[in-house]
Amino acid sequence: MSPQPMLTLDSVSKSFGRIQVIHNVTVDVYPGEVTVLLGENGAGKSTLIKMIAGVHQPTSGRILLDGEPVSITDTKTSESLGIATIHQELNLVPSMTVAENITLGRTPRRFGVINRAEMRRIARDALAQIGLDLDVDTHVGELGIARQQLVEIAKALSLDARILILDEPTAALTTSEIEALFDVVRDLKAKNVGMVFISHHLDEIAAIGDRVNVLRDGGFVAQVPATTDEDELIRLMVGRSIDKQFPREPGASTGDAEAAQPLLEVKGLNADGLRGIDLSVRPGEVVALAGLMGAGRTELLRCLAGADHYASGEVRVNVRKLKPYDVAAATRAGVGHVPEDRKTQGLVLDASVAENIGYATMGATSRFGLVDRRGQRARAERIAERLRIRMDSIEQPIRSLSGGNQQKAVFGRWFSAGSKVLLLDEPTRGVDVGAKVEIYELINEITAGGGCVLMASSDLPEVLGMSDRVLVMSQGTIAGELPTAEATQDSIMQLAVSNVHRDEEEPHAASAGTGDEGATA
Amino acid sequence: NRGEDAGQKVTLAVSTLNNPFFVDLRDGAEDAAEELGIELDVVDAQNDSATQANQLATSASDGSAGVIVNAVDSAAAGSALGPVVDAGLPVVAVDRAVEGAEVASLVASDNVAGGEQAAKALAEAVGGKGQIVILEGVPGASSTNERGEGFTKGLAEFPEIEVVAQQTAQYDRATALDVTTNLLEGNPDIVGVLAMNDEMALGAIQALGARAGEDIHVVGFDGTEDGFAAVEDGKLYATIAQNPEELGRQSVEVMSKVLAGEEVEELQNVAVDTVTVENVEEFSD
Amino acid sequence: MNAAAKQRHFDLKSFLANNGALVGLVVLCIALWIATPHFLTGPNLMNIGIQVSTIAVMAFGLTFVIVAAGIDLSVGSVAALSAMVSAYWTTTAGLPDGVSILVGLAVGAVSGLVTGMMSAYGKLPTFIASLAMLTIVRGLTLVVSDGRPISTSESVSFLGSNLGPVPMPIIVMVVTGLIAAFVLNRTIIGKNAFAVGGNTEAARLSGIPVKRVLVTVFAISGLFAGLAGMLLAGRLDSAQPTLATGYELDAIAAVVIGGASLAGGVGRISGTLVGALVLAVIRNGLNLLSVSSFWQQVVIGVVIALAVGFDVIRRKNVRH
Amino acid sequence: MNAAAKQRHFDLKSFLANNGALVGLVVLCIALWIATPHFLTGPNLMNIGIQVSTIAVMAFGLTFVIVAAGIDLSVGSVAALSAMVSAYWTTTAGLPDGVSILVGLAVGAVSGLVTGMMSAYGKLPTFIASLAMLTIVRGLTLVVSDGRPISTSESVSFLGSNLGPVPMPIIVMVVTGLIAAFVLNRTIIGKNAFAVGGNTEAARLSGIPVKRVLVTVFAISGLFAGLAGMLLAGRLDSAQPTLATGYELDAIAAVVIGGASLAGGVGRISGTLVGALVLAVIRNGLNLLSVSSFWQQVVIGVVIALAVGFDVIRRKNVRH
Ligand SMILES: Nc1ncnc2c1ncn2[C@@H]1O[C@H](COP(=O)(O)OP(=O)(O)OP(=O)(O)O)[C@@H](O)[C@H]1O
Ligand SMILES: Nc1ncnc2c1ncn2[C@@H]1O[C@H](COP(=O)(O)OP(=O)(O)OP(=O)(O)O)[C@@H](O)[C@H]1O
Ligand SMILES: O[C@@H]1[C@H](O)[C@H](O)CO[C@H]1O
Ligand SMILES: [Mg+2]
Ligand SMILES: [Mg+2]
Repeated sequence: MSPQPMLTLDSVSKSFGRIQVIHNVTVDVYPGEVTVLLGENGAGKSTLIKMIAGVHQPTSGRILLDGEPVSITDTKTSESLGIATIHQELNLVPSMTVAENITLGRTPRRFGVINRAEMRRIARDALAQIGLDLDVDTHVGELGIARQQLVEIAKALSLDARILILDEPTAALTTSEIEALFDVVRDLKAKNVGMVFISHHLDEIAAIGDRVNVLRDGGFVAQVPATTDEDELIRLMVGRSIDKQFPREPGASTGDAEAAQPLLEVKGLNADGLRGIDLSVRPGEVVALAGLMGAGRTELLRCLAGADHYASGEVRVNVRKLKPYDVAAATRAGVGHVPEDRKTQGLVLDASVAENIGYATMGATSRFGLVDRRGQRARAERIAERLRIRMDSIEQPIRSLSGGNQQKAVFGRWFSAGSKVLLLDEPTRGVDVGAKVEIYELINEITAGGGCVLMASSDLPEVLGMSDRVLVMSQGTIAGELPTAEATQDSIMQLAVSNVHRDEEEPHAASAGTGDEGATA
Repeated sequence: NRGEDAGQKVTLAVSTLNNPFFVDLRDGAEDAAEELGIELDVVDAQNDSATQANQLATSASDGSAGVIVNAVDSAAAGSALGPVVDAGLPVVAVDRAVEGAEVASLVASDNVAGGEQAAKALAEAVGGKGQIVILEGVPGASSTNERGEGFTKGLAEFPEIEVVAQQTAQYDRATALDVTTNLLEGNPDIVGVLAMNDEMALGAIQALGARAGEDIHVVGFDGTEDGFAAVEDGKLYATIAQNPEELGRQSVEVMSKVLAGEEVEELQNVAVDTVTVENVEEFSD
Repeated sequence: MNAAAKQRHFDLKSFLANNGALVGLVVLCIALWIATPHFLTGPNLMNIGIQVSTIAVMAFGLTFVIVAAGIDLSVGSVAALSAMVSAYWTTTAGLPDGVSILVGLAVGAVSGLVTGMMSAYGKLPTFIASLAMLTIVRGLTLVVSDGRPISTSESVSFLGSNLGPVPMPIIVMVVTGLIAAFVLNRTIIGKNAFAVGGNTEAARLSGIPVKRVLVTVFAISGLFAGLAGMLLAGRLDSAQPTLATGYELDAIAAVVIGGASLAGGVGRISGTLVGALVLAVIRNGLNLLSVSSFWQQVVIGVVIALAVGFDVIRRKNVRH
Repeated sequence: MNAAAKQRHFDLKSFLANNGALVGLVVLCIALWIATPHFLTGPNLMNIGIQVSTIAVMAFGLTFVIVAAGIDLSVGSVAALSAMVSAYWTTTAGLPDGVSILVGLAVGAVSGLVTGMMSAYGKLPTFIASLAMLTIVRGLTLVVSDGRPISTSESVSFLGSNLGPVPMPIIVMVVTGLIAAFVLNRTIIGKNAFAVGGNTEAARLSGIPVKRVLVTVFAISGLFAGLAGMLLAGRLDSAQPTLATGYELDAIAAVVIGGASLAGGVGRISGTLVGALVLAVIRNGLNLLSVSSFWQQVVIGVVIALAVGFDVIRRKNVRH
């Protein structure tokens, strides 16, 4: 049924030093098809596609392009072979504009002089392809991670490549952006572009995938059609089945939640992009923050965590007022914060896994200024095992862990710190189905112990499966609240876009984010 | 737009004040200025010709009536004085000559002659033979070149003296300590150290420890207070005493005469003396 | 159209945002204008223009290196070697003056090239590569000159003189400043420097030849340093073996005061000029005020901190 | 148990990985041993030990700042001010010698504290804050000393002398090196410095008090610089106004040669010691070989580049 593969990874293996991470794997990419790579965190998906992108060279095996062996020694070669790659981790220059980033490495120019008009045109066209209406002169560093991800996607699309590789492009996106992206993918299929797609969202595989290559521990497990049912995919990937993807157990005190004293209380908070936020979370509760891209969820969590200034309002934890803009004070009060971008805000990439897990407990457990090395290590080992962080050694630099495993470490940091108020910003971004369940169980443990969780998530099944209440944000305000039991994806989306429509009638309310929501809604 | 009261303000451009020699020079100049009712504006080039050029250009337009210059570098000072000369201000050079610009007078001691005296003093100390090392000043500085010239002249008369090493210690005491220590390793049999200033001589003495003044003799240059003290202790065989205070004092006196329209000598020589334990009392205070 | 208007608006804003030390500079100038009648005079402003030229030209080139997240400590020494070789070429070796400036520029560019290659291909941190070049090049200057000053050629002396009423150093500074700004903002060389400095990994993954970019920015830095050295020697009519010793710190300071970050990815030629002016105005002002030279150093330090501090305060106000 | 064994194994490896310049140092020593019989002698090695002490102690403190992604240009000046104030305290002001060393240490720590506060609370880039302190502190040294050397107190002179057969500077260097290594690797101060230097934002979001960490590392740097200054003055029996001028570049070079990155997050005290030794051995060797002072600078530069280059080559071999 399929034509000749346009690209083949033929029995490739890859080692880093003594450690072999890919064992003799073969993958074919066909024109007009989406080849899905599926596997747990650390299975080797990103390593595999980096060999196509020219970042890594296979230790053994061949890469065939149109049946001919090629050697892809660097990224430039990969690009010149018609391959475009969207990497799992963002690779943008924050100090440069959207237009400059989209044309990076192939800036239009005449005699070395940059043609800025052409550069903007290319960028605008690329953004239009995915329906993102963004000022191309904005500095990328000012954008939230979702928009950065979209810029990254636009950059790859604008290459007009024959082969497009997408490594977890949807992890940071909300439903509407994902839909827009999939429209483009379908379009490209029709244009005979061959694609490789990686995602931990199994529903997405069914939506756009054609064939699925399952990997486990760096080895090839099976190739199955994308129509294979989710339970079977999970079984192939994890080697066992998972009974409950969302094991939410209501917290200890949710029984009389209404009566209990709120653990986290926010009153009249106003900040950059946030207006009049009031909310409270009681012990034992998991409250989800839902909303469109740019709705202000990240900003709200950052204010509560002490990471950003707010103009007015107050935040109370356990009745006591938190000092604004002081993370250390918030930490002492028992607040833990998993930021939205692990790479720039969560991790010290050159430090070890143990150290990264231990940052939040290092000060509190030290005695006479001496770091409790043994204790820190034991705590890190315990949490790493619990979350099944796949690594060679706990002393290994966290940079060399797979993306999903890095994310687990950031979460683990606050769990081992025993935080009572967890502020989670997309906590399971890039985490595989199995490990997600572990994270959810830890959330259950925290609420069972009288703690509470405020969780921003763009993953609506996660919102519906793991929270007790849903706060829907829109345009920097809380547009409404729904008990999870009564909420549906539709009812949440309705609230999420509620303010957007009102704003369109009020020209003065053209806040920074308006245009985008208008376009993507 | 000079001050109504011509002769009021004079700029003294010093090469560096990080060195006691020039601090003394400045002190002498300030004393004389006070006596003569001159307002003395001292600027410090921190041993950089270009900084000095900037300062000289500034002095041409800041209301000064005359400029006394202690050049960082004789050659560079000539053109650097351009704006001052163009503004019609009189210039007196002190301690170091200025090449390529008309100056009313040069108040200086002679580095070449001093270097020659130093070499002779060391030769006398070591009995006219043996291995010696030379500690040079900042490479390329005019005083380094001139004293080196003087050393060569002076040593020419003593064919049995062998210069086994010639290294820079940057006019700096700490550097001289390390350099001398290291040189001693390779040249354990030296009998003398000829240093281009007292600071380096004192660093060498520190390195020599008990050998200083016993089997190894050191000669310095400048006649600083620390230098004289070392002479008194018998650690420093001799220092070539310039009289920096006198240099400073006379430069201001000459400038005041120039401003008053009086005739002055083109070259005002300030004595350079070889100071040893014999005559040190006359110099130190 | 709307976007274009917005764009122009943004450029003004970003000019201010990137030239923050301007506020510090203006405050400084006002203070000096009040403090001394000698500050705001034609000749004194001309002096400042001449005095700032060496550091400014040096710092223009250095801006490229710093934007690319490198550092170049060798600029002072390279300035000296370029001036010295160019003087040697004509005065000592008697070769034609006509090309003596080109010789100096070539020496500068090649020195920078070598630093860049040590860092790009030898994988040395730029701090170490350029520190090594600092002493190597200074040593070579002493070797070429035998430790003595050499008179500059007529063309180089012309660089330090006046063209009609206007000092050549100021002309050279303005022209090279415009060229540097153009290259940094409008050409692929500049863009690549920003990309490499902003995120080396992203630049590499986008196919930007990171090594070549490094070598290029160092060559540019060397070229400008060479020119700066000849400007300075031209003013002195003499190339000195100790020329521009220690200028690297001033030049780096000018770039950083001008708003660049040593972490790379940010920097502006106009900012660098402001940074260099801040330093020159401070020195000039303290001379005019006859501050004692010991205290002068204390005051210079305090004023540098304040001038940059103004920028920080201003930026904080803008952010919120 | 297995994990523990693995751990010990890893420590050795990481020692080598972090002390790469060790290879360069060993090569250098072998070359000198072949080139001159005077190099590998007991007394000469002792000399090297004494000569390296100032830069090493200074660089130990500086390692903290560099690990935290800062830079401290003021260390040379702070060394001078500490030595000078301590000498002034006893010699000029006639106050009790007993505490003169403490006075010097306090001056150093306070100077560092001020730099740290300018940078943490004044938001100045550390390059600018410490550059400002460089000139402020040097100016104060000149003010205190009036440009003249002051004899050191007996306690300070003792720091520069011998304790039995062993030179005090070496003892001080070893002891402070051990303390520094302990503080950097085992205490919360050190670990915080690594976190802040590795990723300031991540450290802040983990509740690490970034500002306090910055102030602390600069205070440590100032403290060590003050001690280094007294060591040097003690050897000279005199505190000089020009003491340790320009030492900042040597000290930074020692830290970077020792494997630290100016980008922060990496650094080792043992590496810094090796870096300082590389510089001291080069200078010592060139003196022993009586290389002419002009060429000496060229050779120093080349050898620095090679010594660090060796590390790079070695690391490349390990990686693949
Ligand atoms: N540079 C490296 N050095 C050492 N090990 C590495 C390196 N890069 C990746 N690895 C290891 O290779 C394995 C595969 O990693 P990879 O990033 O390919 O996983 P992945 O399947 O993409 O996982 P995720 O779903 O979490 O993104 C992991 O165990 C990881 O720790
Ligand atoms: N159009 C825009 N241009 C630039 N910055 C914007 C724009 N819209 C929002 N932002 C900023 O980007 C961030 C996006 O908002 P925030 O991240 O809080 O929203 P979110 O609901 O968490 O959405 P996301 O899914 O993007 O994380 C905020 O810091 C906001 O100030
Ligand atoms: O005469 C002075 C002193 O000797 C000083 O030590 C160096 O510079 C010279 O000009
Ligand atoms: Mg991956
Ligand atoms: Mg968000």
